Amino acid sequence: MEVTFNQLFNSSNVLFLLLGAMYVFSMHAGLAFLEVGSVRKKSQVNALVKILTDWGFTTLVYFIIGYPIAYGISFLVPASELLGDNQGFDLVHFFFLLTFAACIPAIISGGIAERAKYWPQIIAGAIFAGIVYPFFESLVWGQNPLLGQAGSWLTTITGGIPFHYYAGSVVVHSVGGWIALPAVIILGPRLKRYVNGASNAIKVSNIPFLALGSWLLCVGWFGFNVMSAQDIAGISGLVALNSLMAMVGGIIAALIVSGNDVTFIHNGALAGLIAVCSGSDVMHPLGALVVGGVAAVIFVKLFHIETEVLKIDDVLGVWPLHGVAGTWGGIACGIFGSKALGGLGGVSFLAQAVGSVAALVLAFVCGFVVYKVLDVTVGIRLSEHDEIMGPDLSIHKIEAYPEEAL
Amino acid sequence: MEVTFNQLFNSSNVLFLLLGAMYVFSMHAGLAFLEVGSVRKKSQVNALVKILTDWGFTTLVYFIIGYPIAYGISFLVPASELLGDNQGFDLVHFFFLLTFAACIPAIISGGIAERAKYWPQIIAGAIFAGIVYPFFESLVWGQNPLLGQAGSWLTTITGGIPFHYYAGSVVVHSVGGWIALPAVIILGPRLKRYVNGASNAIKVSNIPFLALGSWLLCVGWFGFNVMSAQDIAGISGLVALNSLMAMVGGIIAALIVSGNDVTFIHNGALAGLIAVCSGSDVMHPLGALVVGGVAAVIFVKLFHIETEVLKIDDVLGVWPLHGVAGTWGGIACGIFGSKALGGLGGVSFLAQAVGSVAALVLAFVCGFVVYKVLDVTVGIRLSEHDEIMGPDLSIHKIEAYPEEAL
Amino acid sequence: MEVTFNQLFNSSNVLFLLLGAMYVFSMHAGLAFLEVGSVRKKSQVNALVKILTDWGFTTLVYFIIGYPIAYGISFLVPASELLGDNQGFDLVHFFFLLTFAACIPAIISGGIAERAKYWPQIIAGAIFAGIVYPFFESLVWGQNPLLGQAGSWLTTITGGIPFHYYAGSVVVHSVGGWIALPAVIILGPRLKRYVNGASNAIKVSNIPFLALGSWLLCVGWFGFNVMSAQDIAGISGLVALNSLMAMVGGIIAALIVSGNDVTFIHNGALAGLIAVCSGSDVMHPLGALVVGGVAAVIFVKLFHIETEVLKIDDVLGVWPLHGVAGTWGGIACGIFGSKALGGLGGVSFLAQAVGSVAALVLAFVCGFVVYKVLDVTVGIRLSEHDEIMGPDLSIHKIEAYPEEAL
Amino acid sequence: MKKIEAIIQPEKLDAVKEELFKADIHKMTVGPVKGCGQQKGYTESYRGTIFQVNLLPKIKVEIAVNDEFAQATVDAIIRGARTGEIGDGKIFVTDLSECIRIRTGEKGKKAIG
Amino acid sequence: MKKIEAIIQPEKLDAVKEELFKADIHKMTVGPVKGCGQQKGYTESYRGTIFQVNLLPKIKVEIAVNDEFAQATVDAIIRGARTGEIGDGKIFVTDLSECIRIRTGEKGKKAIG
Amino acid sequence: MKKIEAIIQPEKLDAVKEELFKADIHKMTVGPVKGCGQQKGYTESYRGTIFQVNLLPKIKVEIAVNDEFAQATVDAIIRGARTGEIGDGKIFVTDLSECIRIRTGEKGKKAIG
Ligand SMILES: Nc1ncnc2c1ncn2[C@@H]1O[C@H](COP(=O)(O)OP(=O)(O)O)[C@@H](O)[C@H]1O
Ligand SMILES: Nc1ncnc2c1ncn2[C@@H]1O[C@H](COP(=O)(O)OP(=O)(O)O)[C@@H](O)[C@H]1O
Ligand SMILES: Nc1ncnc2c1ncn2[C@@H]1O[C@H](COP(=O)(O)OP(=O)(O)O)[C@@H](O)[C@H]1O
Repeated sequence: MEVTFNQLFNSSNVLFLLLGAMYVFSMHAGLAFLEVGSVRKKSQVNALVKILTDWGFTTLVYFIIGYPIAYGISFLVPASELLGDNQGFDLVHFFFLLTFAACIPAIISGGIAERAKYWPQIIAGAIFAGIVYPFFESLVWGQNPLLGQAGSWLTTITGGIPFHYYAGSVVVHSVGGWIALPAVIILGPRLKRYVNGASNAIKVSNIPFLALGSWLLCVGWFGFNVMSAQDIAGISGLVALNSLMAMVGGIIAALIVSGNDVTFIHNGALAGLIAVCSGSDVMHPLGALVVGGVAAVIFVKLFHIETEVLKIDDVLGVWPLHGVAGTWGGIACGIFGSKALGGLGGVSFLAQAVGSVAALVLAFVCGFVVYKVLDVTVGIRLSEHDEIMGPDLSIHKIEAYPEEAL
Repeated sequence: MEVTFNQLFNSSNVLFLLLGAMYVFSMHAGLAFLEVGSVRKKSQVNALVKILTDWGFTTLVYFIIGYPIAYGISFLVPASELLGDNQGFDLVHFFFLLTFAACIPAIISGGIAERAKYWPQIIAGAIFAGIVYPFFESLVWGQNPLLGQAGSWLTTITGGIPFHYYAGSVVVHSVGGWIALPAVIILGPRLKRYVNGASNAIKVSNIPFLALGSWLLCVGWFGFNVMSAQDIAGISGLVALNSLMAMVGGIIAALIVSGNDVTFIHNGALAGLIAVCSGSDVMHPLGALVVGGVAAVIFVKLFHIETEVLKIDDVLGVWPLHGVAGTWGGIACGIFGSKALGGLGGVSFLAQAVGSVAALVLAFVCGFVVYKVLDVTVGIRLSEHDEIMGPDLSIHKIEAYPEEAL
Repeated sequence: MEVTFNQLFNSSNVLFLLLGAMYVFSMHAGLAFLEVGSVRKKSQVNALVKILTDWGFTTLVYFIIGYPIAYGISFLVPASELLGDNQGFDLVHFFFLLTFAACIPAIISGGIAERAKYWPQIIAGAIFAGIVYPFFESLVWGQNPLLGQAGSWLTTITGGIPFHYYAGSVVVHSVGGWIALPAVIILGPRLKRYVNGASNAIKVSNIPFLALGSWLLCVGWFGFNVMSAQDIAGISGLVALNSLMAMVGGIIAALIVSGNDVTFIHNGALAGLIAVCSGSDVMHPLGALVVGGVAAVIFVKLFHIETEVLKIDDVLGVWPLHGVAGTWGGIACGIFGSKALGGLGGVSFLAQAVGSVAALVLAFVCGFVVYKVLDVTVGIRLSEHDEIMGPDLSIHKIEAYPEEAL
Repeated sequence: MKKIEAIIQPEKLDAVKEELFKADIHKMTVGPVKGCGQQKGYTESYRGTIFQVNLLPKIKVEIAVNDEFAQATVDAIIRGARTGEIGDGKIFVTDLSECIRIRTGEKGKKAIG
Repeated sequence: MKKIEAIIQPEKLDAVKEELFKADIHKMTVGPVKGCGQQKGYTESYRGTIFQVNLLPKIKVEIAVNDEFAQATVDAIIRGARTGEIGDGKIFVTDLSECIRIRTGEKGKKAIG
Repeated sequence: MKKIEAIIQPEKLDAVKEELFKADIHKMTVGPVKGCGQQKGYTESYRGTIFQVNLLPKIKVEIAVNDEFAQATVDAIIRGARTGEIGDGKIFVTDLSECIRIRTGEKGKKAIG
């Protein structure tokens, strides 16, 4: 068979995005194990089921509603049309973007763990992944040129420079984290988490599983960021190196600030990776190191303030981790992307600030509305009895280690 | 160094199949952990050893006997000839096909867990991976044009359309699952699994490990299916999307039918992926969704009938999962691949039915003969004492958590 | 956008090395879990923290000091220069080589587990990854042509044939393993490991985690070896097949020699993979099978001699595994790479022996000096009280399963 | 009042529970222990070193009863746990001087059931 | 001397410990057990099969005290463990005939505290 | 008959077993517990919050013996478990009113060994 250059290019492109999609898909396993390790034994099964089934429902809604909203493309045509003349590149493109959308419910999951009802959360996740997220996506990457597109509305006030994003600091992580915040607040803390105004920290169950989750995320993240080029010809080694440096900045900063705390160190790596996404293609590696380090410090400090001072029982700390570190990443891109700091330039601080704040406001408001409505209608919280039994037994009728039950 | 187009094409091709082989290899880790989680603590070590050493022996027999049977190619020539002029593409091709062959003993392993002797099973696995499977492979993909090849015998009765396969629903999964059925029957149930005719279900040990196994399989499956193109120029985004949709169909169907049972949900994803393999390149994504969903329902219902009504102690449910869902996948390709249902067409229901049934008959008969002979000669079952001690202690002289032994 | 051949080639190259780097990065998770499973419960957290933070510090020192030493390239220039005109290929090249350098402290970690202080080990790791390893690297692969480069000094005594290496049997594994030996000796055995001259083996905690670590390493190793081509146009299917065969040789030899011992089988696979690295591009697959099998036998026997006869408490057996099997691999390349044994030829036994011995001498001496100096200055061993409490509690103030603490 | 402590084979717990329920004894406390007795242990081997393991997994069942139920309890346990093979276990009986129900503060005979 | 054995709800361990410390009782031995009593169990379902689980997780606290401290100990446990709901647990008291401190070889009253 | 219960340091179990075997005592039941006494606990910290942990891992060894063996058993345990440091543990002795071998139904002195 004679293979043409075009064929090879298209094939390489399909492979490229497929690998990206597979890596980000494997990150969902990472999110699952991060949650398994960070909750009590009686909530481990629930963590696993939530992540996998949220993935399932997100696929359906994003396929049918979300993707058309974001990009105006529908898949309800015969398979031959779907394939197109580029070996089905559009289909792996969908798969890749889906893996981002599916992060939204998976991020929220970690905040509301151990006490949320199952089905209301599935509904909420479907609304976010099917409508809210694709809508914001459309404003940044998609068919409604408001923020991120060349020539979008934002460029009219920033001297022509749109909101710069590479991978998803803002679009994925900060949106997920800022939706989770109202969810956690409306849900309220786990029973006995705060007793008479005093904090009574609840211990995590399994550090090795938590670390496994973190490793799956760290490895997959290079797919998340590098494959965000969305076209193999746009691949950039700088994106890979910056991701690495930000992760390392996060690891070392968390180590120092937390006094060698294993959970903070493994989450610090993630904070760095979350923050670097947006500007990973324009910053200098040393800039990325700083951005990642700052993100980890933000996470360590803010998690303490959130859970100990503000008494918000955000189990995995998803608001400081994904929400605030994501926002920081969006803004940092406007700082460290500049030529003055060794970056490639072409970014506007104003554009980054506007885009990042727009995302958090949209996310917080939508999150608040959706959870408030669900709370007053169907209720989003397990009964006290079910929470004491644990979601594993009360929802799934099984324990994580069934053989141990007598 | 000047690089030519041909060099880049060959290189990309080697990389493509290598990645496929690596993903399917990692699925064996998935099969190992799926079994670790699904057996009792006293059989976890055995699960791990079986999968890894079966892999070793399969590599040897497939290298020396199997591959020559299937494709008429021998590797007993100097390394320089092996390399060829395409950078050793044939060698990664062998690696990729090996990862399929090695699934056969790994699938059976899950059915006969906790009570089978070690060496007889190694011998059985070597026979299947070295002779039975390659022989069937030769009829479908290889040098004996009976079913799957253009112009094979089957095309004479189906109006020219051969048995359509893409990846291994039928060739790998249904063959593995249908070999396992007689093995499980001849071996008999675990001690006290059925007491006076009443079922006495034995609890699994570790849901997180079971889920880890399922995740490894789900991620790797995209390599299993997409790299089944066996040539980068043949890559198809449709295969990826259909795999995704079938997996999601399996997750959601299992969730609903099983009443939110974590083991069924994680296995439901696998049922969907097993069923979609054959027709993943010709079906419409919504067709794949249905195929996957049906596969999961088959698995959930048939597992119950098998283990509770027929009282066949198939520990991981490998017959309904790999066997029957695989057969369903082979047949479903003949239905949902048709243009009428949005597919690409070019498939024949008759060809699919004949091919799928041929596989199950061959597998069942060979499985029965091999295990019966082994049973009456060397014996395939642990002594009662060894089974009570558990295979970990009686075969491997160690427990899964040695520090806990006093 | 019109894409040129050059663009596609550069892009494919960046992708190729990035994948390699990601696989080797994931092997560090493998090293972490191998250690988690092989130590007692009270040292699991420490294992996880050591591997992840060693990675962080290694990245920094290799970026700033090591890479310039090895290759004379500095990254302290603006991002635009870093990118170059090949889409940042040099940056992923750095990432890939870093993943090798970072193996050094990660290998040592397994030998000194359960009783070493945290910070002195971080310092030692930084010295090795920042100076010692890059210096040796420069002699083999880098800017100081002593051993491995065409035309290097060694070729003057071997008839023009330099020290052949492909991936890192010698440069990475044997250097790591031979540095670890003096570290383990200076540190001394764990408390009560040898009582009145009698060996009192300490049991491992968790076989499934140990096996998970081994699987992560086995899968990633195909990236370690194949991507060592460092250029997609140099990819070789033979490297993949030889890696496979050596791994299988290691599995089967360990199975037989150890009497079906699960820890030896999972480490035997690694011994095979370590030994094959150097000559994986020149040996015949059957040669690789033998090389891997011999490596596993070396490991099984030597581990026994080391820990039972010589009473060196090398917890994970890193000296026989990485050190000696690595040296064996370097030498074996000079034997099995020859045309007489079906290999591709072009290797010199003398060159291999000299290069392999040079590596072990350098490593042992540097390891001895660094650990001796640290020992007499800051001290490298935990206090007896801290060791009894376990490093998890005494260093990290947390247990691996915090919920279980009452 | 008596406290009855039985050490049984783990796989016999279900049968013992069943016999106890049949004998109308519904309250008990159960925990995993390891034991050694006439039943000999096994050897483990790890990385070539052989370990003698002589503590085997057992289940301890504790039941507090009024004196008149003691015999019935012992009998039920024996019915459930006996296989006739070494390792079946032992039953130990001690005097209980007081029993208090935490919920109500009730004491003695009334509290036990 | 008395040996006091209390079976309590797991989530009450902290409160019980606190009450005991307040009552100046600082020595105890604690372990996880499973129990059944008036509190009913739950059903698990695994792959479609339903299991009746009637043993629920409990904590056993054991405290050896001199006779004059027995009542105070029982009272402290009750204060910490009582919710008034089924499942609160039981306290069992037995006579202790001897107590020895391993470290010093001291016996009886002097050894217990 | 006596029931001897010893709470010892986990790392002393092997030495205690050895001393017991030397003293011809071969039957025992062993389990993991947590204890607090004079030995002070430790602090854990998780995500910046500090926890006081005051229950340390211990091993409980239970041995039922005929009266004439009680002293020898206690002595053997002390020989195996004593280090002279705080945390060595305690031995508690109670009277045993009955002992039954499940396998044979034998009772009392004959059943215990
Ligand atoms: N004297 C004893 N003291 C403490 N535990 C005992 C004693 N005798 C037996 N046991 C417990 O009972 C279990 C079964 O004892 P074993 O002698 O093996 O059974 P059998 O009496 O049926 O031969 C032992 O493993 C141990 O846990
Ligand atoms: N007679 C008994 N013998 C042994 N354990 C008992 C007995 N009665 C209660 N228990 C233990 O106490 C726990 C609580 O008992 P339960 O009857 O549920 O509480 P309450 O007395 O508050 O209703 C049980 O799960 C069991 O472990
Ligand atoms: N009065 C007691 N009641 C119950 N358990 C006790 C008592 N005294 C000691 N223990 C147990 O013995 C263990 C060791 O006690 P500790 O006072 O630390 O040792 P030592 O007596 O050697 O100083 C404790 O952790 C606890 O488990």
